[in-house]
Order: sequence, then C-alpha cells, then structure tokens
Amino acid sequence: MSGPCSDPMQPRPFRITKVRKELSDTVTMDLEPVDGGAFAYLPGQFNMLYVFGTGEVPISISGDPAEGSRLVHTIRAVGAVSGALCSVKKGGVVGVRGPYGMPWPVEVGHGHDLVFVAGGVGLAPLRPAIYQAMHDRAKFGRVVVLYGARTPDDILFRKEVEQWRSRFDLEVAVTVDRAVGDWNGNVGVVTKLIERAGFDPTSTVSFVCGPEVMMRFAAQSLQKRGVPAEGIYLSMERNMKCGCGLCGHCQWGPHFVCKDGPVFRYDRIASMLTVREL
Amino acid sequence: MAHRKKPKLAVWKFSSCDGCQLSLLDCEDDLLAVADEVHISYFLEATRKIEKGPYDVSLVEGSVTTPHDIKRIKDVRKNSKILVSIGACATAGGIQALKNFAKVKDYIACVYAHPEYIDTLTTSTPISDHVTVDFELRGCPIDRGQLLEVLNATLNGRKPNIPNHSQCVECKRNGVVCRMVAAGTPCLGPVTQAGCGSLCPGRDRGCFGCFGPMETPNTASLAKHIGELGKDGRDVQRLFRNFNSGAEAFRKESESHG
Amino acid sequence: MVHSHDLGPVIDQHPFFQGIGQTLHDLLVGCAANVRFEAGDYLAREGQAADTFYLIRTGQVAVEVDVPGKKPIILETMSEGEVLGWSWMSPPYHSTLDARAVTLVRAISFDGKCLRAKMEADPKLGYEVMRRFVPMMAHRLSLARMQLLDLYAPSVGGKKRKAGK
Amino acid sequence: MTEGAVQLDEAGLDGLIQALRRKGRRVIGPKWADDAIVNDEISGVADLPAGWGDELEGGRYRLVRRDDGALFGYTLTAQGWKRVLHPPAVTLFSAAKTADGYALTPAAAEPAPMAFLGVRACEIAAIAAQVQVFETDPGHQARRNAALIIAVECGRAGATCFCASMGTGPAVTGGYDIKLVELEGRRFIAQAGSAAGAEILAELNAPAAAAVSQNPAMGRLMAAETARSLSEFAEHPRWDEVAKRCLACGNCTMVCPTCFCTTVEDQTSLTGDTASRVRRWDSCFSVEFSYIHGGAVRTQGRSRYRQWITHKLSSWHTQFGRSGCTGCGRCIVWCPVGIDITEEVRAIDATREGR
Amino acid sequence: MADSRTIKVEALARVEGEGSLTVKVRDGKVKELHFGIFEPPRFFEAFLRGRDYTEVPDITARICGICPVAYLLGASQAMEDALGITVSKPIRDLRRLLYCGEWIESHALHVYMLHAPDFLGLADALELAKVDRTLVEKALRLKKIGNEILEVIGGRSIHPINLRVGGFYKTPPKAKIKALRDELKWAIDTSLATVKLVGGFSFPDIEQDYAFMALRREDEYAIHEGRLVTSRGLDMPVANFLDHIDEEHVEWSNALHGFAKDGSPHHVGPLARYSLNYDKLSDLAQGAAREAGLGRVERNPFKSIVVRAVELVQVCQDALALIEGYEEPDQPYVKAEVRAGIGHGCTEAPRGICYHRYRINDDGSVAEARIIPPTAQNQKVIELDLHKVVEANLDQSDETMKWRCEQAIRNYDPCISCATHFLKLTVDRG
Repeated sequence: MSGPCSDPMQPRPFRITKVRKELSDTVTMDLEPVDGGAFAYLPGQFNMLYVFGTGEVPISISGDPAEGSRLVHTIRAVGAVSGALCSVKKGGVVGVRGPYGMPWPVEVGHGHDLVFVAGGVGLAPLRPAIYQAMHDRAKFGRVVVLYGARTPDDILFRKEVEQWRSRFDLEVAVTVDRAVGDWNGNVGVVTKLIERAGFDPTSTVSFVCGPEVMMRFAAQSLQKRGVPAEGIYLSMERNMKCGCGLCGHCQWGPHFVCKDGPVFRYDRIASMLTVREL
Repeated sequence: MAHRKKPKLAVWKFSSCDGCQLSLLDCEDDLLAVADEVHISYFLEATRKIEKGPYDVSLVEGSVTTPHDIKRIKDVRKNSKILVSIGACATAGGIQALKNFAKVKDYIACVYAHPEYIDTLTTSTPISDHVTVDFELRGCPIDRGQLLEVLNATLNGRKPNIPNHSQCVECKRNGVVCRMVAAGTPCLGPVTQAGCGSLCPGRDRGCFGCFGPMETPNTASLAKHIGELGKDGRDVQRLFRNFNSGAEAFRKESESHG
Repeated sequence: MVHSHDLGPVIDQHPFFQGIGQTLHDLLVGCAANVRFEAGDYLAREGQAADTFYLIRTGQVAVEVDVPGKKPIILETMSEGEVLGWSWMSPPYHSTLDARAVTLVRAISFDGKCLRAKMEADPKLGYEVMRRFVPMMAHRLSLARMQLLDLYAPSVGGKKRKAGK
Repeated sequence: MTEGAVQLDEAGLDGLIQALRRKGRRVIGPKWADDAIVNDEISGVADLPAGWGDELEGGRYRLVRRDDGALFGYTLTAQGWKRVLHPPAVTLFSAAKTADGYALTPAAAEPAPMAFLGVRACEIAAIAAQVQVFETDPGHQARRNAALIIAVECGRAGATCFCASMGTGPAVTGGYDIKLVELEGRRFIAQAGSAAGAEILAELNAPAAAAVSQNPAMGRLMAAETARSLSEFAEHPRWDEVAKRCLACGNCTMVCPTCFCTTVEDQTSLTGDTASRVRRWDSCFSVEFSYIHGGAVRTQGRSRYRQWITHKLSSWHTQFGRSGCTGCGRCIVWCPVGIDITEEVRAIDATREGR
Repeated sequence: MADSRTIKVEALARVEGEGSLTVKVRDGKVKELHFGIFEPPRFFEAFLRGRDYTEVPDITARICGICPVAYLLGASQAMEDALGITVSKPIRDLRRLLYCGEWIESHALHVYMLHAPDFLGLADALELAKVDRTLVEKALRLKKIGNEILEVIGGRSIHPINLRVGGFYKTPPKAKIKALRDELKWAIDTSLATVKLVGGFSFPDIEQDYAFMALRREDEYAIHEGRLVTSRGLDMPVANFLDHIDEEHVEWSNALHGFAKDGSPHHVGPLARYSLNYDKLSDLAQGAAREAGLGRVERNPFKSIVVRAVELVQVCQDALALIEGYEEPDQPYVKAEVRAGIGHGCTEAPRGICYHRYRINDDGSVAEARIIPPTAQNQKVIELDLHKVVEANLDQSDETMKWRCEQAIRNYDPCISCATHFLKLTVDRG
C-alpha cells in the first residue's frame, strides 16, 4: 500500500485500461493499479504521474470518486512528459504517486447553490466534484456549471456536457472565446456566463478552475454578483516535483500548493493573486 | 524488446578548434554504445563515409565567420530535424568573436602577408544568429557527459538535464569551497552557467566562463565586486572577453569596462 | 405588435434604465418599439446606417464579421437583458459589425437617430444617456480584452533560439 | 539523562572518537581543506583543524591562525550537516523495462551509523528544522536516526553570527547526544544529552567535572519582528535595491542549513531499457524553479530574492511554526557580493510605521 | 585513358579546419599541386595583442582541441622564458606526465581510429568495430588512459584548466596519480601489441629525403622541451627557430606555409623525432621498432603509423615512471615578476614541433605573438609526398587515387579532422 507517507517518492505502477481522445492534444485515460489494490481519493486531488524514463507531472484526477476501482485522468500534451503520457497506449503502465492535495470541499455547499466555473482543461479537475454533487443532488440548491472553452472544438467532455445540459436538475452554460458562423452557442468569456447564470449569490458556494487569470476574473465576477469571498474556491497551479511538500517548488506565499492546495478558499489568497511573481 | 529506428546523426564543423566534436570520440566508454543506437551519417572527424540528408539530429560545432558558412548552415538546417549547436563557438561565436571588437582589416594585416587572399566576415557569430537552433549545448569545450545526456534525452524523448543556473550551485553541490569568498580569487562562477563540474574552483582557480552566461546573469554586480577585489577595468574587461565574449551579457558587460 | 405605452414597465424593470428621470423615460418610451427577428435575420449590418439600438428580451444575437470566402467570425453573442448597439452614438453613425439573430429574438428597439437629436439639444439629457452607455461599453471592452488573452490556448514558443535575435 | 559532566583532555577526545569508530560509526567532523574548514570523515583528533580560526564578513571568509591551538576555534564549517542528512544528490529509485511495464527498485539502503562531531547550537536547530520538513521522508529520517550528535558549544561568535536573535544559540541546550565545551589547552567538558551519549562517555572513564557554558557576543542582530512579518512587504522598494546586487547565483540557498528545495532528474540508459530518478538540491533563485506550463513565475531577481528571504523568515512560521533561519550567517558569508540577510530586514524595518 | 588531368579535392577535412587539394597532371607528370588549408582565419596572433600574459596559454589552447596541451605548455614556457623564471623539477615532471597523457590520447586516436582503417580498407573505426570489436574496445581503453591522465592533472582532457605560467593552479593529490599505475601497465603491453599489429600492415614503397627537425634532450625522449636538432646537423636553442624557419602566405591557403629558409624539405613529427632521437628511446621501444621492421632512420611517410605506435610504448613507459616518482610539489607554481621581454617556447605536439614566440610589455600585456603549429610547417612536405603518391598512382581510378592521397595526408595526422579524408575529388583529365 503506497499511501503518501510510506515512501512518498516511489511511483506505484498502474495499467492503462482505456484511452479516449478528447481533443487534438488531450486524452482521458482509465487506470488500474497493477498490484490490484484500491485507490481512494477526493474530488480536486491530483496525482504525480510518471512515464518510464521521461519524467513525472502533476495531473488532476478527472473521474468519479464513487467509482473506487477506476482512476481517471485527463491529460493535455503541453510538454515532454505530458506529451509522452498522452501517447501511452492501452495496456501500458505508468507510475502513480498520490493522491495529493486538498480537495474541493463539496460538503461546504450543502444547503446552498453550487456554481462550478471552469475554463479550458480546468473542467477536468472539477468533474469529480460535479459527479459528487450529482450523487448528492438533494443536498444542494441549484447546481450550475459554467464552462468557457477556446473554440467549439476545444470543449472538453463534450458529449457529457451535452448530457448534463439535458438534465433538469443541472444548469449548464458553455461559452467559447472564438467561433465561426455555424456555432449556435455563446461566444464570449466565461465571466459573462457568471453575470447571467441563475443562482442565489447570497447562498452560493463556487468552485473555479482554469488558468490563473481566468480564475482571478471569475472570482471578481462572482463577488460582483454578491457571492462572498469565503464561498469561492480556486484551484491553483505551481511547479511541482514531489507533490507532497518536500521539494519546495510549489510554494506560493506561505502555502505549499501541493498540500495546502491546490484548492484554496478565495478570501485566504485574494491578496496574493495580485502580487506580481509571488 | 522492440527496437526503435536508429536516428541519423550528422556532425558539422564551422570555425572552431575541433574540440567539441572530439568530445564525442572522447566518450570512450559509450562511443560504441552510441554507435549502436544512432546511425552516423556524416562525421568527418571520424569517418570518410558520407551519407546524404535529411538527418534526424545534427550536431553543429563552430561559429559562422565566412559568407560561405552562412550558406552552409542554412543547408544544414534544411536537412536536419533537430539541430543542436555545441560549444562556445557555435553558441556564442567562440574565442574568435574577439574580432567583433576590432577592425578585421587590421587583424588580417597583422597575421597574413596577403590580405587579399582572405575572405572573411567582419564578425564571428553563433549558429542561432543564422538559423533556428533546437538546443544549445554550452562550453569551451562542451562537457562530454552533457553531450551524452543530450543525445540520450533525444533518443528517449525526454528533456535533457542541462541546467541554466549558475556555476555556484554546482560548486556547492559538489562541496567545492568558493574561491572568491575564501581566497578573494575573482571568479565568473556566479554569472556563468553550470556544467563543467566545478573544474576551476576545484583547483584553486576562479571560473573564467567557459560555459557562458547563466540564465539571468547580474554581470554588473559581479563586475563591481571583482573591482573591489582589486582588479582594474582592463582586467574585468578581459575576464568577460574570453570564449563567450560574443554572448550578449558578457559582451555588454565587457563594453562598460576597459 | 405591442404599443409603445406597454413598454413602460419593461423598460422600468431593466437595470440599464434604473433611476432614469421622467423626461428621459418618456422620451425613450416614445421612441421604442417591440420588434421580433427570426433566426438568421440581421439586427444590424456592417456599414449600414445605425439608427437603432436594442434591448434584447429573449433569444440570442451573434455579433460578427463577415469574412469573404469563409464563415463569419462571431466575436460575441448577446442575449436576454443585454443592450445591443452603440454605433448610433458616434459618427458616422454606421454599424461597424453584423448583428445576426441566432434564434428567434424578441427585443425592444429604440430610435437612436431621434434620441441623438434630442441629446444634441439637451446636454443634460445627453449626459444621462452617456452615463448609462459608457459603463456598459467599458464593461464590454473589458470582456473583449479578456477574450483577447486567449487564455486556454496551448502556449506558444518554447526555448528555441530563433535566428536574428 | 545527564549524569554529570566529565573532563576530557586531547587524548580523551581522541578516545571518544575512537570509541565511536569502534562502535562502527563513521565520524564526521571539521577538517582543513582548500582554505576553509569543512566537514569530512575524521579518524582521530589529529585530523581536527588545530589552531585555525576564521574571520567572517559579508562575502568574505578567511582562515586565520589562533595562538591558543584550539581544535574547534573556527566559527562554522563552510557547509553544514545538510550535506550528510539531505545530500546534494539522492537516487530515489531505478527501474527496468519489463515485458508488460517496468519494475521499480527502491534505491535507499539503510544508512551506516555516523557521528557528527562539532555540531554548533545553530546547527542543532537546523537539523531539527529539516527533520520537521522531511517528516514524511523515510530516507531523511533514517539518516537522521543514524547520526549521533556531538555538539561543541561556541567559544566565540563570528562577525556574521546572530543565533541569539533567532533563539537557537549560542548555548547548546538540547538536541545532542554529547555536548562538549572547549577550554583552554584543548581540554573539554563533556556532558551527555542522551542514553547513547551517556553510554559512550561512561566508557571513557574520564574524571568528573563541573558543567560549564559559554555565551559569546553576537556579530549581528536580526530585527526579528519585522523578519517574521516580511510577507506583508511584498511590494517594498527594497527588493529592487537588493536585486541590483543579488547575483541570483543561489549560494545562500545552498549553504543555508535549512533550505530544503530539490528538483528531480530522470535518467535513462542509452537504449532506454533502464531508468532512474535522482533528487538534487535546487534553488528558488533559478528560473526553472518556478516554471509552470508556458513560463516561469519568478523571472526577476527581485521576486526570487523576495521569495527566498520571505519564505525563510516569514512563511516558515506559517508552515512549520518556527523561523527557517537559525542565525548561522552562512548566507551572509558565502554570498559572493556579501548581501546580508540582517541588513535587508533592517532596511525594511526602518521603513515600518512608527519607527 | 588520358595522360593529362586535374585532380581537385575541394574540401579536405582538416586539422586546423578545412583543406583542399588541387593536382594538375600533364603527360604523366604532376604539373601543379596545391595542398591548401582554408579553415576560416581566426586571428589568434591579432587578438592576443593586449591580453595579459597569464591568459595566453588558455587562449592559444583554443587553436586546437586535439592537442591543447601543446599550446598550453608552449605558451607557458615562452612566457616563463620572457619573464626569466624556471620551473621546479617536480613541476617539470608533472607537465611531462600531463603531456604524455595528451600523446597517448592523440596517438591512440590517430593510429586506431583515423589511420588504421586506411590500411584495412575501411571507412572508419566503427566499421573496424564490426570486424573486431575487441580491438576497438582496446583502442578506446588506451585512448581513455591518456584522457584520464589529462583529467587528473589538467581537470579535463580538452582544454585543461589547471595549467598556468609557472606551473599549475593546484597539483593533484598523490593518491590520484598513483591510481593511474595499473592502467598504464596494461597500456604498455597494449602499445607493444599495437606496434606488432600496425607493423604488419603493407606500406607503399616510398622514401623521401626529408630534412627532419625535432626537439632533443640528452636525458629523455624529448617531447615537452629541449634543443632543436635537424638531420642536416643543426643543433640550436629554441630561440633560434625563426632563424631557420619562416612562413609564407600562399594564395590557395588560409594557413601560413612554414618553410626552411635553406630550402630543404622541412619535416616535423613522428618520423623526425624517431630518426633524430632513436638513441633516446627505451630498450623496449627500440626492440619493438626493430621487430616491426623499422630502420634506425625512417623515411617512408606511410610508416609514421608504426612510429606512432613505437612512441606510444615510449610515452606509456615514461608516464608510468613519472607516476612512480610523483611527489606532491611544495608549490604548485613559480611566481613571476612582471617585466618586459621576449620569450620562446616549443614542444613536440604529437604531430610535430609547435613553436611560440611572444614579446610582452612591462605591464605584462602581449605586444606581439607568433605561433607556428606543426601542420603549417609540414604543408610543403605533404605536397612533396602527394607528388610522389599521385605519380605512383596515375594508373589508378580517381577513387583509389583519392583514397591514397587522403592516406598520405593522414600520415601527418595534421590534427584530427584534417587527417580524416577528402570531401570531394574532381579530376580533370585535361
């Protein structure tokens, strides 16, 4: 059993049981531990994924935490390691260390409206929380998913998002930054969706994930609507080499993003977001 | 184990001392293993066999100093998937870039009886001034371990472990006592990229910058400090005008002393 | 078609018109009309006279640029509650973009040309109108700038050293 | 624990070293090398840097002869015990391709027993600080547990010392197995601080003596309160000023006994059939350190210096409930241009309201 | 077959860079032959002016990555000469040991990897490895010993950093030097086997009446210092070098052509050293030479490969002896008082005499620099050899002739890539 504390630097081998191509540069893969054990995690947590001989990168878990046996990751090829990860075929083995990090505190939303704001591949780390909210649907008021993508071709989990849209107990709005004439959906930034989404700002908990700039603007829009800063959570990204507070790379102000985050409550970090090169 | 296709390797020489390409032949323990993994298609220093491009990886040694070189490097680029420039000549113009600070006519007259026979550019410039370079391997000469690392990383599709930080980090990791602090020896280590293995500081000598400027070199601060150690402007200028005088940070710093 | 006097309450409820004085209110209501566009209809065309602005009540409008030989590029979509059109305020009073109804659109149109003349004559009135349009324009500009950031794009570049640097 | 102090002469100290060696411990202590005192394996008292003292200033370290022949007359070794407990390079694992994946081999072997001779009060604090950082790292804990600490209390403080400001010294008050105080004429008062220490001292049959302690005056002062609140000064103009001098060379982080940051390197055989992963010391002064997809977060010298000093003096309190600075002054000495952590804090302190 | 043609080798991979060969044949006779070096000029003599004398060894080392120690030592000795200082015996010995390292590396590289393939009809050592991998592995191990000596003493094998005017920055610890012992014992045996191996090659029957010049010392086989002697009876200090040798600048070459002022065919390198210093070779080396069929004087340029192998035996033995006798010197270097002066320095680079002359100002800056590397000196005799080779091979195909010419040039190991091969051969049969 390789919990984060036994030997934090030894990756545990996982076999890839399924690979789905999501976007031109993004895949989702299902993994199972080669040793056959279980893998428990909470929504918003991440793993360090190791490709033999190439290296290791932190990747959020994008599956349903209720499905205990199946670990799901969605990976965008942006560098040597993530590129190599994306090209591992079904049946291949990758190393997994984790899960690491503070999760989305979904239970904080009990009794309130829940607003997910995602940008780009930022939808992937939010998806486990969306699943959990749907499992516990009755515990929340309105559940809103607002998603901004680059173009219609860059919409992650597109079929699933369509399914969510068709649910009556979920409000889903998608917008893209750029589109051409045959796109019938929204064009504009995701903050615009925040302005018109139906939720009660005074009783809302919001989870935001996307590029840092997008999260900054989204948090401001949510606040402008009246959502209190204590009700907004962001998922931060920093360089990580270990995932468990040993390497020091992910330090951000007094925080280790890997273990104090990646999910932070906005009011606790708002002042840091505007400090240059912190 | 399924074996990957052997990439075609070419080694090119421009204006240089041949030392960097010799580094490949100096990998005595690994040379035959390298030859098992790559197909050497063009490497004048090692073989009279010449194969046409395109090449998967080209290692380019030397700087551009003649009009003909400019044409040649463009051909090399066109024929190479990955182009790695190796050594101070190829990455900064080399020792011969010292002519960039002088009038070449005077230089020619100084060395040659018949200047009219000599066809040369007024400058010695790095490869990246002329074509896109995929990776620059520093050093005068390069470190053969680093060369193997670049080849190895390229073969295995990973990022080469070649740091851009200061020489000081390497010295401290190696447990080498700082010459500048402990003996007052002027040292370029704090502004020089790591990679040599702390050679000079490990032998009671200040770093003289074989690996060129580190990622964000604060040459002005170091130059001031070296002045405080008793060196005059001319000494400081000489220190920055060595094998990497063509690298922007060193060139600029050298120009503010003298 | 609804008559203009029915539009009073609609206008009153819209945040854009909050705190509007009676004079302006009457004036706006006086030059307002309920309009309806089928999907594919244009609310505005690039280069044509811009004499109208709209308060969208339902449906979606695409603000776009026509590109010869290609599909039009949609810059922004607008929907319920948004105010569309400000070209009527600045010379030469021509639309700078196309506005196309993506779905069935119901909107209230206002006669900008008429309003423009009244604003010229009555600076106080002009100020009142500008006071409402300028923040909206500023907000839309900031959204547009955010859009320009292309935040979700794969990062360009890398460490390659280019020639001529 | 302490059963009274004993007195050791030079031969007695050698007896202590030999006793440790007989027990299979590698004794690591101060030695002269390359114009500095460094920690290295020692085989007896003769290896110790007898009669060497040092002069320390910002960016300047000079060994000087002392006329009293003291064995521990220097202030601090060039680098601390971090080199041993948190080595510059550690192989984390190696792996080999197999028919259906790869097989991992953990690299860590049980460390051999060691004894650290000459540990100063500030170094005891630094060791404790890193133990806290690496509480989830079994390798680090194993190395620490393999080491016996033989502290030597400072008879004098260097001009760059400020352990008193940081509350870590100069008196050695705990965290040791044996504590030594050097008296004139290479005589020592030894005191056990643990059962293991007591056992060894007992073997030496040394005469009992009264415990003593020394309290040298500090060379520097740290404005501790401002230091602790540095994170409130993220936009202070001082960062631009220090960035003009700072070389971003990383020396301060390397010599700092508590700086723990590392990077990892993945290595492969040429054929790609085997791979390994090495953890190396890294520095927040390197650009790569803060690299995230697309570029580095801290590109400017000012932000990298600010990160280091703010983390060290301020964020540590949030993270670990203590300062990351032990007041050893190594960052001042070994900064090539002599940037002084206490002076930087003082400059900010001077601009605080109400001062 | 026409009896009149022009052979043009446009680009010849070279030592100091790129070379070319143009041969015009008319009526079965070589009418014109130019061996040119068009390595782009690098102007060392020019930019050395104004540099501090202490910098010159490191800067001149960059002339050649194959034999940097020749430059480091030559320049250091010239500076010491100018400043009037003499290094201690231990420093001198350590320098010699270091130089043995460069010799072992360079000779092993040339014999096995650059020259032997010619005699075996192979393109390169990698092809040789396919035929006999063990042999190439041995060659690499031999080469590596040379590099290890360079690294232990000099820091690195290419452009070592530990040499300075007056000696070394830091002398290596005894244990590290002694650790080289066992490998060198192996190297002596391997060198002997090498002599046997290359002695068995077949050689074209060419004899040339060279005027040999080499360094000579009474107490050792001179490599790093000595007096200059010639086969025409001259015996003079290094300082007189320029009285006998000059350089000219010819149109077809960017390297200055050295020539003897008396017009004799000036030849430096292994044949010269061997023929002039045979009596200084060890018994072992002499025996190996005799067994390999070398004469007391050797004038067949193609046999230089055998001479190199004999020299390998010699320098491996010398290195071992120096290692056995090594004690850490008290001082790593001799300090110098700066003064104005002129100094000369000369060593035997593996490929021949490398001469330095500097004039320095009273502030220690260089006023004038003159460096005459071995390849420049040998260019004329290389042309003489090529004359003979071409004339002896007129009935051969262009390809064969090209290879023969290459091989003839490689006889001189004119630094490494120089020796490797011709890029293009154009034959104009007139």
